[in-house]
Order: sequence, then C-alpha cells, then structure tokens
Amino acid sequence: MPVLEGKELRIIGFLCNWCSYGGADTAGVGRFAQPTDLRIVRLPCTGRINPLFIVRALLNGTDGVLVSGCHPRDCHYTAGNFYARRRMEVLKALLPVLGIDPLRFEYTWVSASEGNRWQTVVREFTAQIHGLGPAPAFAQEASEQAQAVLKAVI
Amino acid sequence: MATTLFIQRGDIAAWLADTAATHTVYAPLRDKTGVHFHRLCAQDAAAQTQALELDRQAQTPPKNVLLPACETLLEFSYAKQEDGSTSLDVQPVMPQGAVLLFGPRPCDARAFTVFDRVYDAGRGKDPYYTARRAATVVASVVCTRPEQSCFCTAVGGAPDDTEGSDILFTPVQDGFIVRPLTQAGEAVLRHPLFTEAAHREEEAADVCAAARAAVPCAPADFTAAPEPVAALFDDMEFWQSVTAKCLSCGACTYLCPTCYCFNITDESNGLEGRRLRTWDNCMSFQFTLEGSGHNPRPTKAHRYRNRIGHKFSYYPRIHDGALSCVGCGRCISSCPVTMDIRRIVHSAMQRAQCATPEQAHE
Amino acid sequence: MNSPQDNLYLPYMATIQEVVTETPAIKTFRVRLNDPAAMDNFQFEPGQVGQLSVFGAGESTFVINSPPTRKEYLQFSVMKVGELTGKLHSLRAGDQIGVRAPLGNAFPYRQMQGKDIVFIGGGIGMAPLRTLLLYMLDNRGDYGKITLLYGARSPADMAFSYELPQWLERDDMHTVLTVDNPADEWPHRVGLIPNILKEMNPSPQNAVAVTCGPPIMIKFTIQALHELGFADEQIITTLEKRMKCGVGICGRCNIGTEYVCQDGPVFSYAQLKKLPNEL
Amino acid sequence: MPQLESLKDAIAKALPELDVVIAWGRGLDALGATPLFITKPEDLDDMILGPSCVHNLATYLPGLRDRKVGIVVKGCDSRSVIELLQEGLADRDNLTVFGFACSGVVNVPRLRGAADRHPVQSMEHDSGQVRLQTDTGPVALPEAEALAAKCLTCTEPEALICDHFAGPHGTAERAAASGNPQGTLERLEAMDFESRFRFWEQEMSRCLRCYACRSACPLCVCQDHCAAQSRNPHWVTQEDTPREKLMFQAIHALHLAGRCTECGECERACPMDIPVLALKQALNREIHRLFDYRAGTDPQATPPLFHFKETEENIKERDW
Repeated sequence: MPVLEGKELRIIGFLCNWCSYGGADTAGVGRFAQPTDLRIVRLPCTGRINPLFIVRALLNGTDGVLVSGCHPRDCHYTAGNFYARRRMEVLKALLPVLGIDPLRFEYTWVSASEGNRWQTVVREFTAQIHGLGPAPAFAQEASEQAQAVLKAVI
Repeated sequence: MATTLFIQRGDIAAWLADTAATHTVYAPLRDKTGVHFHRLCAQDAAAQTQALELDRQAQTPPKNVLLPACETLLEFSYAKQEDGSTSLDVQPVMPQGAVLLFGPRPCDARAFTVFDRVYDAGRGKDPYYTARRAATVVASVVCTRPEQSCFCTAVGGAPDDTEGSDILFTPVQDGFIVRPLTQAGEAVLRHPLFTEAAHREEEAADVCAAARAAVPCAPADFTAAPEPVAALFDDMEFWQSVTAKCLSCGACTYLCPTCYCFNITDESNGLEGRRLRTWDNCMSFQFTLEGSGHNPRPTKAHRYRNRIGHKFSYYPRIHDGALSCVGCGRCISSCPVTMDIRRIVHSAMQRAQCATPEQAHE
Repeated sequence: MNSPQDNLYLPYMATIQEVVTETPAIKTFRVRLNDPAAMDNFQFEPGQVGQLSVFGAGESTFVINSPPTRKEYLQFSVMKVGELTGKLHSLRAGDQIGVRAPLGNAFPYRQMQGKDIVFIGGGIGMAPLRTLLLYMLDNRGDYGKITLLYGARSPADMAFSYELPQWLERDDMHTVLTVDNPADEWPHRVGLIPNILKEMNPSPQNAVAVTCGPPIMIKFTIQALHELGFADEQIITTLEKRMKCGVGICGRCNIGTEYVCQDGPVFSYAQLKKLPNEL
Repeated sequence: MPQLESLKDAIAKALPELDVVIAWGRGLDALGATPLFITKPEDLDDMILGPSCVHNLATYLPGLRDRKVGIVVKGCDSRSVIELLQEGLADRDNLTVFGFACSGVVNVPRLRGAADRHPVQSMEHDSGQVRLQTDTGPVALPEAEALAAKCLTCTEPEALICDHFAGPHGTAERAAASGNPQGTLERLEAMDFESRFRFWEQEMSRCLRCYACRSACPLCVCQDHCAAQSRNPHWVTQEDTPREKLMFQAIHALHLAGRCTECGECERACPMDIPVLALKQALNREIHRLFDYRAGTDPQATPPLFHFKETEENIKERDW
C-alpha cells in the first residue's frame, strides 16, 4: 500500500530494550503526544544493531531511521553502546557517498525514565524527515510500484 | 540459397531503428568502459546507434539475450481463505516478443549452439529458452579484428563461422555484404536499404580468408583435449599448481558466452514472491555445497578442474565431440590475474601425453 | 506453457494429506496432486525422486518412498537439515506444496527379478529402500529371498517404526534391526551395520545388495559386501548431490559426464567406480 | 633493471627454506603482468618488476597461512600484509617479505584503450610519462592519466614491513602528486545526493554480481561463507536489481571499515570497471578524522571498530 504523499512517512526506530524502549514506554504511559510515523523495532542492545540493518532499511525505501539506546556508561551489557557509537559514526560516513542524505539517519541515547526526552526526539526527528520528504526510489522499482498501483486501481 | 545482399555502413542505423518497431533489438554499443550489448529502444534508436561498434569484440557476451542474468520462472501468491486454509496460486511467466540480436561475432553465435544441445535436447526442453531462441534472429558480423586472447580456430570455430547465426554480415570497404542463412534471417532483411549483391560474393570470401589468417595461433588444437583432460582428473598436483594464482572469483564464468549453469531461488515479500533463475558459477564454494555441509569441490583446484573438465572433456564426450568453449578469450582478458585457459589446457594435454607412454610400458 | 507436462519447472500443485513424525528429525509427508487426472495417471518407478517446492523457501530433492503399486498418495520422508526442510517440517495436513516428479532413474527392479535381495539401510537411507521393498512385497513371487538390515543411531532415530513389526513377523522376509546405542528393553541387535551384516553372512549367489545411508556407513557396508563375495555389479546404491533443475540442464550435480539427477541417483557400485573420484 | 636483479638474488638465497615465493611474471604482453608462484630456481627467469605489477599479492596469504611463504610487495601491498598480521590472518614466522622502491603502477584498462587493445611489446615509465610500443606504433600518456589513481596520491612507495629490500631506499622516481586528484570520490562529492544515488543505480545496473571485487580483496577471508550469499539472515536477494547489488557494496565497505588499506584491488578486478573503491575511501577518510587511525601501518595496532573509548575525542553526539 504506497504511502500517501505528505500524510505519513516510514520511519524506523531501532531501540535498545533496557533504556530507550523503556523511555518510549514511559512517554506512552505519560500520554506524551508524538507523530505516528515512527515504527519501533526492539533489540537487546544498540551493540546488537548491525549498521547493515539501517542500510537495508534505507535501500528498501524507508524514509528515516533512528537508533536509540542507553546513555554511555549505563549500558545493561556495559559496552554495547560504546561499540555502537563507533559503528553508527562510521555508518554516517557511508550514507552520503551512497547518495542517501545523512539527515535521514540519527542515533541518540534515551534512558527509561526520559519520557519527555523521547517525545522531543521523535517530534524533531519526524519533522526533520518530513522536511526531506520521501526517500529516492530506484527507478526500475518506481515504475514497478507505479504499475502495482495501476494494477490495484484497474 | 537466398540471394546475397549489400547494405551501406551508414544505413545500418536506419535499418536497426525500423526493425526496433517490430523487434527488440540488441546491438554492441561503445560506452565509457568499452563495448557491451545494449537494447535499442524504438524512439531513440537513431541516437543510440551513433555509438554502434562493429569492429571490436564486445567485452560482455550477448548471452543474456537467451539466458538472462535473472529471469522470473514462476510467480506465486498465498491467500488466506475464510475457512482458515491458505490457497496458493502459481503462474509461469513466459518470455514474449521477437528479438533481433545484431552484431555478435561468430564465436558468440556459435555459443548458442552449445546451449541448444543442453536446453533444447531430448532430456528436457527448457520452455523459456526454446521460446526465446525461436523468437531471436541472430545477425552476426565476420570478425576481422581478433583480440590477442582469441583462439576460435583452435576449438573448431572460425571468424566467419556461420553456426548459430541466421544472417552473416561481412564488412567490406563501403558497407556489409549480407548472407541470409535461414528463413528467419531472410524475413528481417526485407528492407529497401538492402540491395542485390550476388556479384560481390568473391569480395566477401577474400575478407573472410584474411580474417581467418589474422587469428592468433593457439598452442594446440583443443578438439583433441577431451581424453587427456579426463586422464588428468586425479592429478591434483597439476590442478593445484595451475590454480595457485586463481582467485576463484568466477568472473570468467559471467563473461563466458558458453557458461550456462544457473541457480533457482525463491524470493518472496510477504505473501507474494517469485521463483528466479539466475546465472550461477561453478567457481564458487556454494555451487556444490550440500545440506549436510559436505562439499565435493572444496578448493579452487577442484572447482577449476570441473570448469576445464566440463568445457574440454565432459561436454564433448556427452555431445559427440563438440567442445563447449568457442575461443572468444574473454575469460583471459577479464581475469583479474590473467589465468590463460589456452596455456592451461595445452599443458594438461602435454602432461597427459607424457603420462600415457609410461602407463603404456608398465 | 502452464501445465507441468510442457513446462518442466512448473510443479504439480499438491495437498498434504497426512504428516507422520517418524523421529524428532524426520517427518513423512503423504501428498495427493490436486488435479485428480494427474494423480490417477501419475506413473513412476521405485527409486525415482521428486523436487518438493515450498514456495518462498525453494525446492529440494526427495525420493518417492511409497511404491508405484500403492496409488492413494505419494510419500516423501524429510530429515530437517536446512531452510527448505525446516519449512517443510512446519507444514500441516491441508497445506499446499509443489511436486516436480518423477525425476531421475529407478532401481533396476526388472533385472533383479528372480534374485535374492539384501537391503541395508541406515537412518533416513531407509526411505529409498522402502519404495523398492514394498514394490517387491507387492510382487513377492518375482523375487527370491528378501533380507532387510536396518540400522540407526538409537531406537528413537528409527523411521517407519510402525511398519517394522510387520516386516519382522513376515515369513517371506528376514528382517534384522540394529542400533549403535540402545535404549532400555531394546529387543533387537546392537552394533554397527557393517559388523552385523558380516554376522548375517548373506550369500552373494544370485543376489543383489541395495544400500543407502550416510556416506561413512556406505563406505564400510560396501567393504563388508566385498568381503562377503558380492561383486561390484551386485551392489546398488543412490547418491545425494545438491540439485536445482533436476533435469540435467543447470550443470550442478555432475560427476564427470554423469548428471546425478538424470543418470542417477541410482547407480551400481560398478558404475560408480568408473566415474571420476568426486563423490 | 638493477632492482630486479638484486631482488632475484635475495629470493634465490631465501628460496630453499620457503615453500613458495609469490612475485609477478609476464602476462599476455608487456602491459599485463600476472602473479608468479616461484617454487624452483628456474622460475626466477620468468620474474618481472615494473609498472605492470598491479596485483596485490597479499590476497594469497590467508589461504597459505601455515606454509612457509615469501612475498614481493609494493608499498601499498605491504599495508595489506600488516593488516593481515594485525588480525592474525597471516603468521609473521611463516612470512618472508621482499620490498623494492616502487615508482607507481599503471591503470591497465585505460592503457589498453589508449593502445586500442593492440598487443604491447614494451612499456617504459620515466620523466613523467608512460610510453608503450605496440605493433601499430608508439603510444605515450602523461603519468596523471597512465598511472593508477592510488599512485598519484601515494605516501608509502616502499614496503612498511620487509625482511629484504632490493636496492637503495628512496630511489623511486615519485609520480608528481597532482593537485586535487579527480577520483570518483571527489566527483561524487561535487554532486547532490539525488545524482549520487542515480550514479550508483546506473553503475550497479552494469554489475554482473561475479563478486570478483570480493575475491580480489586480501581482507575478504570469509568468501566461502559470505553474508551476501546467506539465506538466513537474508541480507541480499538473488534479484538482479541495483538495490541488491548496492546492498552488497555496502556490506563489503562496512565489513572493511577500519581495515581497508585502499590497495584498489576491488576496483581493478571488476570486469565492468565499476569504481567501488570510492565507498571504502569515504569510510577511511572519516575513520582517520574520527579515530586518527590508518589501517595496515602498525602491526601492533587494533583496528578501531575492534575496541572503543569511554569518551571519544572526535565524536560529537547530537543533543536534542
């Protein structure tokens, strides 16, 4: 079902289970209003996030990817977010040369209690992605998608 | 025998553009990295044919015209039914439309006969291949400028060989002398730009003779290779020494006009998916890796033994002597470490020779 | 082009009638082709194989281990080793699969007529033997003495356990079961198949041995058969190779000039010895 | 060529205790060399040394890890040897490294084109020029065009690690490092994101998926079990689309992050001349800025992504 123009974009959030997933839960429990574009994928730790998850998502047409985990020194597994920090910085260098706007990817740290920080992160990141609009599609697939829409309509 | 025709060199583009209206036309075009076969689209065929390159061998063969690098065999889709069961619909996706392949060299056209013996044989007719083969007219151009890695004359071919072609274009000073070889070929040549040229057949014959003389002489006649290569099967020391520098990457198989091995994989997205046939490569570890983890060809020496074995021994012994190599030399020119198949097969033949006399007097 | 007869890559659509859990790692699937006409005149010979399709995962080759004489369903036994076998093991009765069959050659059951037959199966290797054994039992008069030696690692690893009691009781067949490590009150033999075979000492006179199982078992079983006086032509086995097309085109399963999917998977040991040493 | 003679002597002396010495030999003609595996003294006659010696011979080392191996290296190749040692993929005791003063290697496809693919009888590289002698006459190109891109910005012409060095040090006639090299990475960075994306879409549509870029890479040691060919996890499908082929290039670049020494073999091995090195160069430049680290320069160093610091000097995390 192609995303309708301007209504909602596809943003994926890879969240570490111990802190950021808790933070997002706190924001939800606290009824902090947030845009609904972000779809959350829970992982044990940011150290488990393979930068290829993010490249695969962006190449498959995701418009934005957010990674969020425990603040440095708070990692449940002590060092997961330290490794992740280096990997995510290196990934930030790969996206632009591939032709993907680096603003479509962000990583940050949100602890389980920071419900309002999570609300700010989601609001600002979603606005940032809406500023960029939908991600560029591969030409061949774009025509296939167009045909799929046509097939669905006829 | 159909009459010999002639066409001006400058009119080729117009003829291809007109044919593009009824056929999908492929032709060798020069781009920034070399000469490759491209599809001419009807509207800007005129612009594309500016880059037409008929005097140089294309770096990639026209193999994907008959065996696409990736082809959908079947489309399938699951659907949930009210009663909770799942229905499954499977539809084959057959190739459509007529094709004109213009400008391959006789070696590339001859490669199609290598496919025919396997894909269109008694054992099992491949419907996708046979549909494409029947719909494709092959208009080859006599090869007047061989590369230094060419050796078609050492594997039973020639720069003016007609096997696998529907039409043969012979380049002469002002254009091409055109010999239709099949009905399909004749049909495509019914175009005002072609004029009668029976009187110029002599001229064409001279060009072909000169072309044959220009082919670099190979170290041996490889049509005698099947027995010696088979005899060398257990000589692992030989295969290890000739593949010491090989990277086992398989680029040679992707650029080889006669390599026809393929893989079948299902790729799905949710409830829908496709069964794909893609080019495969016997130099990769995964080619014969079994579910149990056993691999009968674990090292590059084992795999290269099969690559040489297949082309110069197994295939000829199955198909009464026909080698499955056409001597185009692309595996030599495209190899990152310049493995030279001529030298390797020749040294295999010599090594088997000097091995047999010993066995003889044992 | 959309019928399996004229498109050799298009499977027959089939429905799983019944799934039998033979052992923790082996399940048996009884399937019927959806098209009744195709099911009724589906012809095959014992030993021929089929490619089962689980669309989305792919295809893999399994022997049709029900005999041609029993037409109610086609039976395939699958050991779980990889992606496709894993998906197959998750299917239930009523699910749809694809069947591309029959492929490959069959056991030389005509030449075996009038001879004594010695079956030696190891683990899932019993599947290819089962189709030939049941075919022979359904044409019992055509064959001489039938001996079955079936071994597995442990009793829990024995497939077709529901048929073993009948095979043991039949008076026109001599069955021996053995395991490497027995569970308590295991009444049958204990020991490796080749050793038990030598004890049974079957006579090679006018006899044919058919053996399937893991490569290590085959190697020592063939040695044992040679010690017992069986000639290479009297030993039949089946080969397992990675396969894709199943019709001798895709170039993957060759041993020298022989394509295991077409010229096999059934080979006599004499034929195997002539092939290049690349098993 | 005095260097070649002294190199041959050094190898001849060391050969008896070694299983093999890997060097270069003459390929199809004077322009194309080919790796040469020397096991007996007479093989030395086929050995050559010069601008045609483009191959990074270190790519053979992981496969020969437990054999006594000698290897001839250019400066850039020696960084691959060091990186392999850093990661334990080569064993220093089994290794004998021969170095020489390298004055740059040629861009073979470009020179093939310049010589109109005619066989090349001889090739010389001196005084800022590369001259070829073909059977249809001479061809000459300035260094900036004839040499491989990496040689124009080369900072290590001599092996950083070696047991025997042929000839005096510092004698290599260094290519004039031209101002701002117009490599693929520079051209890409002059484009906006959309046109970069279309650039890779176009290049990847030409890719044959032969994986020669992976096979030629000395650090790609898990070729037989590559993530790109796994069905579980299913990173890449078999579809022949630019998306899947670009995904592999991302897998390759990220698996080389902090390890790639920019030897350029991935780009050189590509039969379709696709400039895949640019992705790795972009990562290396950022890794140098972030962690002040260059791969394959110090055998004792740990690659940056193999460890971390609690406070990273050059990483500025975003505050919301």
